[in-house]
Amino acid sequence: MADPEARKVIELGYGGNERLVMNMGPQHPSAHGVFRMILTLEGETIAALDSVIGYLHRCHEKLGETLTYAQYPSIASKTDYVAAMTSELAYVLAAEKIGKIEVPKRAQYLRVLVAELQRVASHCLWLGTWCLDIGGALGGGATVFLYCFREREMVLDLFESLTGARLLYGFHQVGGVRYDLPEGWAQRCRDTVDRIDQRLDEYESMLESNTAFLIRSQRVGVISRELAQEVGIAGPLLRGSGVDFDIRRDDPYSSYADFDFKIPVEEAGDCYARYRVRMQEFRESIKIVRQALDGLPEGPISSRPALKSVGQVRIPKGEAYARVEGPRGEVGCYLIADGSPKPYRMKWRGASFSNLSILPHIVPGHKVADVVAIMGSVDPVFGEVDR
Amino acid sequence: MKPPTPQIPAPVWSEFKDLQEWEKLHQERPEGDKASRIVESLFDTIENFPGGWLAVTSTEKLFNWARKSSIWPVTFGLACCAIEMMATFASRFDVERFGMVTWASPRHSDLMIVSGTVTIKMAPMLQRIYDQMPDPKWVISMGSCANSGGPFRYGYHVVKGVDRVVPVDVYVPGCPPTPESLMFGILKLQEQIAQFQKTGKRAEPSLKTD
Amino acid sequence: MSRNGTGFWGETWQTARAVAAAMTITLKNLFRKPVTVHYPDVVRPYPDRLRGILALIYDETGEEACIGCRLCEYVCPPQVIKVEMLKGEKRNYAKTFTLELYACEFCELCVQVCPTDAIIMLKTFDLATSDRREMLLDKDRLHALGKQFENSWATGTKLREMQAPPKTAKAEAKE
Amino acid sequence: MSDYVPVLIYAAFILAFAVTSLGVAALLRPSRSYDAKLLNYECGSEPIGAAWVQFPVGFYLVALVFLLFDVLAVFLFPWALTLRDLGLAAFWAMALFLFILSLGWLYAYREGMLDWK
Amino acid sequence: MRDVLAAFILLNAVVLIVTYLTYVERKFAARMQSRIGPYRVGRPHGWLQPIADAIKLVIKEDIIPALADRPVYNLAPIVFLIPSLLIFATIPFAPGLGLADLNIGLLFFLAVSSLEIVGLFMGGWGSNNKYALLSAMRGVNQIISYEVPFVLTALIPVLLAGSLQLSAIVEAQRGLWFVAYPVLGQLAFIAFVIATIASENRVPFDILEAESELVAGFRVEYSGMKFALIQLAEYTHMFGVSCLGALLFLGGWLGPGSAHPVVGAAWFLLKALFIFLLVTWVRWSFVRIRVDQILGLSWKVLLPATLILLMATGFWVALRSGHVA
Amino acid sequence: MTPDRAISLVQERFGLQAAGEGRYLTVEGVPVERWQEFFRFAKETLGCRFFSFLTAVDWKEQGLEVVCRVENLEDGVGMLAKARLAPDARCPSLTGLYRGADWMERECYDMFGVRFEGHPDLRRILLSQDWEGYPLRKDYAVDTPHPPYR
Amino acid sequence: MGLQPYLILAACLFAIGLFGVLTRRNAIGILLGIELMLNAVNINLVAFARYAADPAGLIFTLFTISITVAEVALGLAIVILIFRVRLTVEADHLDLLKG
Amino acid sequence: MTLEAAGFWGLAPVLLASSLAVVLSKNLFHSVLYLALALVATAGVFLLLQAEFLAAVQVLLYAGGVITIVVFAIVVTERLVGERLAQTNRGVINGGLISLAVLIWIVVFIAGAQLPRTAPPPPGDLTQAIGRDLLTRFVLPFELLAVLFLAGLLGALFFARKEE
Ligand code: SF4
Ligand code: SF4
Ligand code: SF4
Repeated sequence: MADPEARKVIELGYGGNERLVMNMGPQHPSAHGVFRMILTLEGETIAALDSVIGYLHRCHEKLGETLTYAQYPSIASKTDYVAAMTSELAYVLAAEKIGKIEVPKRAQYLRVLVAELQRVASHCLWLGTWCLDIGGALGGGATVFLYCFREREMVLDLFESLTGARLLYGFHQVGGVRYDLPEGWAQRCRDTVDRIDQRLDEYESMLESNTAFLIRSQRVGVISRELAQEVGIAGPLLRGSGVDFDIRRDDPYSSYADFDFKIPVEEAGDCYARYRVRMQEFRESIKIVRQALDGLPEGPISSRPALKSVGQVRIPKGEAYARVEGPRGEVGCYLIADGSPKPYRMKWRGASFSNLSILPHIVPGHKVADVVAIMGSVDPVFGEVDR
Repeated sequence: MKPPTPQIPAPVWSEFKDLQEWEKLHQERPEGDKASRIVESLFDTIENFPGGWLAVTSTEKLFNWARKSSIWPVTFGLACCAIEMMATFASRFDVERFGMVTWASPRHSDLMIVSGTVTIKMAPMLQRIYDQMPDPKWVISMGSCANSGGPFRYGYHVVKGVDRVVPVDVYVPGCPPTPESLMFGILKLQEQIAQFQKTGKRAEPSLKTD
Repeated sequence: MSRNGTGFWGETWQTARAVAAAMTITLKNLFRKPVTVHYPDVVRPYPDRLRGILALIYDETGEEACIGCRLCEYVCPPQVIKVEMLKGEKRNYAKTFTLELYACEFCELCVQVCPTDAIIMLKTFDLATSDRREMLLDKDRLHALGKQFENSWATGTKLREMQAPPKTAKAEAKE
Repeated sequence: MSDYVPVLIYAAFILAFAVTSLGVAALLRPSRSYDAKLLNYECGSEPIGAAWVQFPVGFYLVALVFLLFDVLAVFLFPWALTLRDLGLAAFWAMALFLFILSLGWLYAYREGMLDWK
Repeated sequence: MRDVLAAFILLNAVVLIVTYLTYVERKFAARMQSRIGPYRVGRPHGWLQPIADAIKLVIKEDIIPALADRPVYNLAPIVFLIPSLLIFATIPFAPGLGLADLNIGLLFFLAVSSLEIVGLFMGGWGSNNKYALLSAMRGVNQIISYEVPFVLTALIPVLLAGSLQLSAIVEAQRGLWFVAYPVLGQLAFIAFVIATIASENRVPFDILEAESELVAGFRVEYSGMKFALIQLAEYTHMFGVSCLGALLFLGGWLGPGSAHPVVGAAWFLLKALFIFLLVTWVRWSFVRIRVDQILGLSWKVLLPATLILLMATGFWVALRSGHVA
Repeated sequence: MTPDRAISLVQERFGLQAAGEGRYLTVEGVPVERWQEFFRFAKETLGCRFFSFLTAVDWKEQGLEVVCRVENLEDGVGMLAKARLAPDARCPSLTGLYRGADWMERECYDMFGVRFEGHPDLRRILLSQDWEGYPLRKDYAVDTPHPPYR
Repeated sequence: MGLQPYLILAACLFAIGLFGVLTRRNAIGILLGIELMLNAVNINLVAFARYAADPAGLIFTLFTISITVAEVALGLAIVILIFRVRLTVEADHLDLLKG
Repeated sequence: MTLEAAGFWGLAPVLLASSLAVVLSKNLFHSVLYLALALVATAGVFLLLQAEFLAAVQVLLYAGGVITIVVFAIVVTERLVGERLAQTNRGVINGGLISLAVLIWIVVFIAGAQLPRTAPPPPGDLTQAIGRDLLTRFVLPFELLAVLFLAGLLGALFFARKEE
């Protein structure tokens, strides 16, 4: 066998008469990026799964050691590219934590604002792609997908007029943020979230009580509380398994303590529970966005002088682990600074990496079609898995 | 009102190792995809008849029109750019207006949009998928990563440009390129396909001089 | 088949309702105006701050604004800018200025650091090409692009002003 | 039987259509094959193992139940045609037939064969 | 000679209609999704799109995988195409406007369309591809599971009309379309639409080509013209079943002014299009359900339901026959 | 479980100084031999059942250091523990305790070459199986070429 | 057209089926042969019914067709059963009596 | 030549060739496909014999049903790779001789028999007739058939059932 990854599968359980070894990915419509599952099937039932990742390993951690604190945030957004705002935030938070840099209140509120908008955009993408997975590209799934993208575009428009980019923003910097709100942005933002709020009802009425949808998602891919913690999955998955934990509330950063929001928790641990959690998060995020817009203080957006040269940001020796609650869960950045303009070591704790590693534990025993649903409900972003 | 700036020799692309390699690769890339032999010789004969060229060119035109009007891309996302690619396929930008339908299987597709970073682990896979597409086929390299490795081009695990793996027809700049710019690239590709010669030679790129 | 204890008929009823709901939504959307932008015919209005391709501009006097200070070269994360300085009498110039657009990540850092607002971004991306060499922008090309397309809002000065902390904080940070 | 002559001609036309279109395509299309192109598609990876493997028996069981009802359907056709003339007697005859056959369905249902593992 | 001409015209008409049906579906789906759909190829509204697609597929390379079972692989599209086109032989478009109005028209339709399984399986098997094989297995399973309810619902109009001849069935609806029969008609029609969706392999029953799992189903390896033929066959079959629905339940060509064949045919096509769009509408509003659930739905719900429906209709018909035994 | 109690427990059981920053503790210099024992203690006594991440740091001459973070979600106590490795870069595996350690350790092996003893399936995870070298070590240049693609 | 050609055709079919039954190694192959033979029988039945102008023959054929289907199903089920026990469907190896 | 004769001479070779291919084909799956062809051709023969209902039944039941179960039986029993799929025939010569003998015997018998040369005109709508007879004259065999068929299928289901 030429393929070293394949050899392992053979060991895992190939060889039975009724078994078929099937690849899913890396180019697969439902692989959500470049992920390869090697499934061992018994008919339609999965007997074993080996996942192969790393197809998008872009050397983030090594590059992070060669780029300065000023340069890296724009690349940090490329780890979790669906929620670029949060991964940037994790990086700058870590640097600020070591350097004990204060961030002005306005910047903190802006960070919250964009992070929550980003969560809305990211969940839109998740809902769309998930429905695409379970619904088929030539069916209702595609319809929901396109609707979700339509709504996501509105958020992206907001980001575009704020930062000038649609997907990867480079919005945060050590000590604050780089862009202030343009004229009339707040009002547009309000309109947009109102609109999305309405559209959410539409999705829900399309999906929520839909038998076809329910039988595809309920009791599929159940993650127990124990397993969830041991594997270290985070975010909506963790909360879908009944663990009431959210960094925004339990370890608040960037003035999250000022906001009033609920943490949705579902007990069932199946795909449907995760769906419910995310749908409620949508609403909570919109609530936070509104609060942030209402309470946005005036003032500077950065506590440090504007960036003028590459080595301007220096962080004293030290180390810190900073984490934020991204749309996919705990995005953490473990930074070791040695006093130079570049970090000595940087480690990304990608939420998707941990979330994805749940797959081998829950997939076997399901049908092929369920893998797709489970995979979609995990919502991995491969930039973050492979880094 | 160009001011009297000092006359400075324009930099030549050949100073960049990356581009030198690109040129080499570009010259080495395989001959185009041809129509079947019989048709070709048939066309050659027809062309010899008086007025035959008319028939040949109009058939060629028709074929090229069909090719360019129904470019079916294979759904193949690699990284961040793939998200923008999806946005391009979605309602707001709707490339189906150009007649594009995405297909999951490379066997049904004409176009591969390489959207994102090609890593060393991914490159053989990518190549295989490209190989498995039926001729004639095209490749759009979308975004800086696919063009040259982009922000990660100094990384150990990143291929410096997808053109080292498969021949590329159109490069779209951006990180990620906005949907408009991808569509601009697609239009560019359509222009190119319209000139797809019967010999199968792709339209030679020409260095533009401003 | 029954899941929620509603029994067969309850389930059937629920299914029928769901069918109706889903189909109503799609029907509703059938009569909504499509959101599609007819791209090549109609261009979506770009926001002011769009971070498009880069260009060099001339200053008010009509001279090229770049002084070849190489700050942008240093700050660029993927190191796509190469500048050679040409010392002049009154001011300096960039002798050569190349930008490998095919590797740029459009982070706007170079714009931000430029002391003379020489390098800016444009409100367009339409530079797709079939020749990778074309995406190596030299100085002339960059200047030409700056004249060709609409500039976006950001310049170094504006960006720095926007981010500038209040005086006291600045003083503290200087310490 | 002469009714079927046009059908036959039509079938011949369909066949001709399929064959000619394939033939024309064979003439016009390029063909440049190499090993990698002829490899089976499996999402870009090299295929592991063969596709022609043994499947679980559930497939066969469903097909059996299908046969049961296929036979039923076959007898339903003449029944449906003549029910008007024959009246209730025929109805009860078929009802009994149906009842007997549905015992097979019941068995399959009970044994969980319709769950299709 | 007349037959030859008729057959030729029928074939071309069907192929043309079906080609444009793909276009209609694309447009319709696009509008449902806030999009526009084909637009720029042939203005206005991209009406040349199907032609361009067809030409492109003709001049596209055709790959035969090295491991494929070559004869089976090559023949599959043809075997798949023939039944789906052949079903039109017996469909009357208007009174007297049809190729052959067979005595056993409906049975012919059902028998011929059951042959599709063979082509399907040949395609899946011949490709020697895992997705294709799995999809073919699923597909055959699904088709046979839904064939029974399909036949049973199709029998209800037969019971009511007392004939297998499609034109006779239509004529029997002169007073009242079968879909308008109280309760029975509507239920039967709903069951018919469900079975139609399933037999057409549309979402929510499209496990056969479930892209998100099996990439493109049994045709994953097909390219170029063979792929075009398979697509054509699928759409043709879809259209055929829609036509059947129009004949069985919606009164075929009946409608104001239907005495004239052209008007009748127009009515008929309109009704067929209605069913087609109905199915398409359902398709674009739903998510797919899983294989075992699909089969369960068929065997445990749809089959008993249609059986009961059929027997109820039968009882009614028998009661009315007057020969109370 | 309060942070203070956790600090004293660590002190008591392992004689290690746990530096606390709020509710989050850092324990430096866990002896490699007691690595597993330490985490069993963390899981069972401190209730840190949530596995956050595991990685390593290359301190050049001083060798590798393994860093692992676990957390008690109920009480909000986090624990970051570090252990210096001998030059042979061997470390006991935590997979028996935390199933999430599986992929993390594989990644760590992939990037640093730390050999986790007792790991059921120690393969490279991100890079391909035939990769040479351990990229995140400091002596590995970021642009080390890898034929044939560059 | 008389009855004779049909009967001869059926006879040929029967003989071919018999040949298959006798020579196939594979149990499923043997069943295919039997199928052919039964098919020949059906042709005969239909032909006789046609020339006797009696629908009874047709009904009889209908019955045989149905029974054949059941027979094939049963045969294949037995093959599957044997396969499960012996992991082979080669007729040569199927000496059930030898245990 | 009448339509019937033309049809017969067109179909007979197809039927014979495909049946021969069924027994001779090296690949079991191909055999099944040939069988499908043979069955469809048989349906054609039925058509020639004015039994259009039976022809349709033949296609529906055999080509739709039997082929499916045979294919499924193959798929669930064989590791369909390599040699396992390849079919060899044993005792070809003996088998051929025996079948040939049987064939000759039957043909001789047929040749000697007194057979009608022309068919009577078909009596109206045969499908209707079948229905009528089936539900009146043959009601008992009809129900018995159900029992028999059910028994057969239950047996099949029982045998093929997945063992626990
Ligand atoms: S070019 Fe930019 S957006 Fe595209 S893949 Fe690379 S980093 Fe991501
Ligand atoms: S935008 Fe960023 S990547 Fe591009 S040239 Fe400027 S600094 Fe470099
Ligand atoms: S563009 Fe600006 S920063 Fe760059 S060299 Fe010129 S003056 Fe300096």
